[in-house]
Amino acid sequence: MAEIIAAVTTSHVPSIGIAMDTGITQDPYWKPLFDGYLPAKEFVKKLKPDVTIVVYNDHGLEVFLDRVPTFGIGAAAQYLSGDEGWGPRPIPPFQGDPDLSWHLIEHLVAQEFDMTMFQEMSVDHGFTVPMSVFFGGPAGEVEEWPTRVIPITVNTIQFPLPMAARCFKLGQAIRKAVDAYPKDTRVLIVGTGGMSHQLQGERSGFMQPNFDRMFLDKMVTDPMALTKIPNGVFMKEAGHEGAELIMWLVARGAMNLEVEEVYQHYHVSASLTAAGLACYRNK
Amino acid sequence: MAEIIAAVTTSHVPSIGIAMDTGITQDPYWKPLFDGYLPAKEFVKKLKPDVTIVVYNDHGLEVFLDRVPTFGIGAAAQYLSGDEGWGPRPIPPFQGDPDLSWHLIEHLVAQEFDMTMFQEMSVDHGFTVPMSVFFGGPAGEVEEWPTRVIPITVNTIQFPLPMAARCFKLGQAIRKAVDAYPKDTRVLIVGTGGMSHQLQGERSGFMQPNFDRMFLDKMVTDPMALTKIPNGVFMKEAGHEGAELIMWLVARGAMNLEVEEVYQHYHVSASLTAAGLACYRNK
Amino acid sequence: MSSSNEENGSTPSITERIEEDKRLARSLEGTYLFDGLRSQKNYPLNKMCMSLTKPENREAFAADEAAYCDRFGLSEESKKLVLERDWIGMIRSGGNIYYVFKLASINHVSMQHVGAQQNSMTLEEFRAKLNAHRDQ
Amino acid sequence: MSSSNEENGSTPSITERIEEDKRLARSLEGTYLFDGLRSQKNYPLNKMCMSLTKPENREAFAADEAAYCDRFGLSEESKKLVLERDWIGMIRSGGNIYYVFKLASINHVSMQHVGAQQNSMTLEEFRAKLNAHRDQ
Ligand SMILES: [Fe+3]
Ligand SMILES: [Fe+3]
Repeated sequence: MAEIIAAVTTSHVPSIGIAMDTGITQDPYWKPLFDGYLPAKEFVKKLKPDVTIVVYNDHGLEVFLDRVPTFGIGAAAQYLSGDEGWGPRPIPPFQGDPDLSWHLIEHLVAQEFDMTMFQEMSVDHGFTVPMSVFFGGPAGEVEEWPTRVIPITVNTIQFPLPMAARCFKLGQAIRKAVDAYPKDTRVLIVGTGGMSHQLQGERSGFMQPNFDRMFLDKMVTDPMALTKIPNGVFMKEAGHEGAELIMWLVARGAMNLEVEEVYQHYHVSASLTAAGLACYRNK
Repeated sequence: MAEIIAAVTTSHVPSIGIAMDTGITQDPYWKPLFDGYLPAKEFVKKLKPDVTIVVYNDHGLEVFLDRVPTFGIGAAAQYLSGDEGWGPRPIPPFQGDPDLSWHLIEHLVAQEFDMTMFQEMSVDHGFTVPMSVFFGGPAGEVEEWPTRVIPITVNTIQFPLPMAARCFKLGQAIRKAVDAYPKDTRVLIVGTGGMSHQLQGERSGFMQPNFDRMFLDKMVTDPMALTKIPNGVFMKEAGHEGAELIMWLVARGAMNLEVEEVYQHYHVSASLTAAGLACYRNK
Repeated sequence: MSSSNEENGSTPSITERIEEDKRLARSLEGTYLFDGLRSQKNYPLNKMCMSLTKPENREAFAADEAAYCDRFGLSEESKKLVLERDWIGMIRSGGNIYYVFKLASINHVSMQHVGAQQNSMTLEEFRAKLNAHRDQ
Repeated sequence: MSSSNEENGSTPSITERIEEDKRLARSLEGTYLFDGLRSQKNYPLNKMCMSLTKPENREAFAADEAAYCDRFGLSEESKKLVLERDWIGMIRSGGNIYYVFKLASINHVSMQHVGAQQNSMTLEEFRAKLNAHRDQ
């Protein structure tokens, strides 16, 4: 039987990908961030997941405002790094797992999640940067991905966003679906986005480490409290784009109510974003 | 305050639209069907809805298999009849109601429906044929639509389809959202698709009037029983494409549990499809 | 480790419900459940058919049907089904009736004709079968 | 007639919750809640920016920026904002940062630069503001 073996969460920023792809991760600006990633890489390496479910938001690569899905899920055999305006990242293709994807789709729809099913899909920095962070070599470089992947998208591009509580429940539903998968498959779930940041408007550059640290604490001690935060409050406390933190709650929902935080790293800032990372396993 | 004033439901078939557009509705093959539509037209004419919510399935006009939303909702200012392969139907454009659309989107997402939001959208026979049936002149022809419209799509193109119970709940959520809309807006809801028919495979041409009549009865007397029908059973009893009946349950969910059937018409067959139609108002 | 956040009892029931539903749908003779498996089966055929909703694509298709099919990566077998307008063959190969029907539409071939051919009947026989339901 | 199928009590609470959330989000200074209203506000600008994810479109844009904007139906005012790379002007006019940032990317203008201009700061001042958070 399949099993969710751990959850890992991280911020994502295009420039983290660019730093890895251009080999400047040991520059003074980037070194503290990338050094902080190393224990997480070790943790993930030992886990050896067969499949990694990456819960992220598309930033306008696949999704335009003509058609915005609240929740999407990939069922493709392969996912390529897409062109966000500066060309695709020079990384290997990601291999999908259509069989598990369709199993998840059937089980999520049966649990009353109104998914949009993607059979063709390229992935942006919200997906590729976390993959490099957790599965890349010391500087993020990678020759071949050691895991199959399934992308799950959450709308954070246009309000209304799904509520934090709905995201947590999506995680619970993913957990049930994985538990019901008959193959012996070890699944890692990644929640990516946040932490506090605002890119748009005169408030751009807004960050609030106190809120981020509270969020990191409650991820372990009281995740249900986080599910009660309205999206407007996320925007106030974590910035207009900081509402991406709802993706962490999908990953959290897929775990037991009691988890152990294996590792945590927090760094201000990467570009305009407070960069947080954490690794969890079930208690 | 806004209000859902009635629900009407009908089958849709491309050739019904073609019959109207080519002026052959009084030919012997079509006359019984179109004569049966007249009392429904009268009913709708007296209702004078400001807005008509049309719950239908896209048949591969806007939706390809690369990206299939379980539930979609339009927020456009205008919707045009699309080209399904034989050119767009020669009918006027439909005017949208973006303000009510966004209100519905906000309220449906808040009620944990994971909608896909469409700001550009053309509509196919699943939408245009029912509009002609209910709002057209005696033969379906129309000079100007007397109502604004909001399309809501339900996936019936690729399994898994949303369950009948989920569709009914979507109707309930639409009802709550309309009830909460502050403007004085009279809303008609249309559920379209079915009745029994199968287009694909050696079983094409399958129809089962007994099942359709049971369905028509229970729409009034016991809609909750209909929400318990699994989609595989719909396919067995009503044909692979007969599962479109789940759209009737969205419209039904938007009404009181007790309704009065104002009118019903059932005709076998229009092309390959058993053609049913009904008009309901709240008791 | 394997116990879920919520009551665990519902997991098997959802699985059973899904499996029972698929088993039933797949057991229907002359029916090709269009689920994820089938949706992957002949994706290029469906994509080619979908493209025919644009007039310029219909023109390109009419100008050289085989070459147009090649552009979408159809297998030789699928291309033959298209060129021969073998409707039941296309459905069996993974075609979705809604996309495949666009191919019929561009030649103004009716759904009744497509239905008759899938049933290996003449149009008259198929229409008689449809009308027979009036007695039910 | 107006009573709902389910308990009616939750209707006002959902409405209140939504309205309170929007009121809060709209009250944030220097923040432009990207909701349905704003999504309709400058749709052509966002659509033009979205198109820049394709290299051939970036070339066409570079060849004649104004003509390219016209193809997407941008207003004269929006076109001016694009030609002048007026980031805060684009956001105010209804631009979504994720699409607008693609316009920055094609010239390798960093998000920090875009942020500085939105704050009417030099890049150095803006970086100092970002780094100040390290003390928190
Ligand atoms: Fe992001
Ligand atoms: Fe239909």
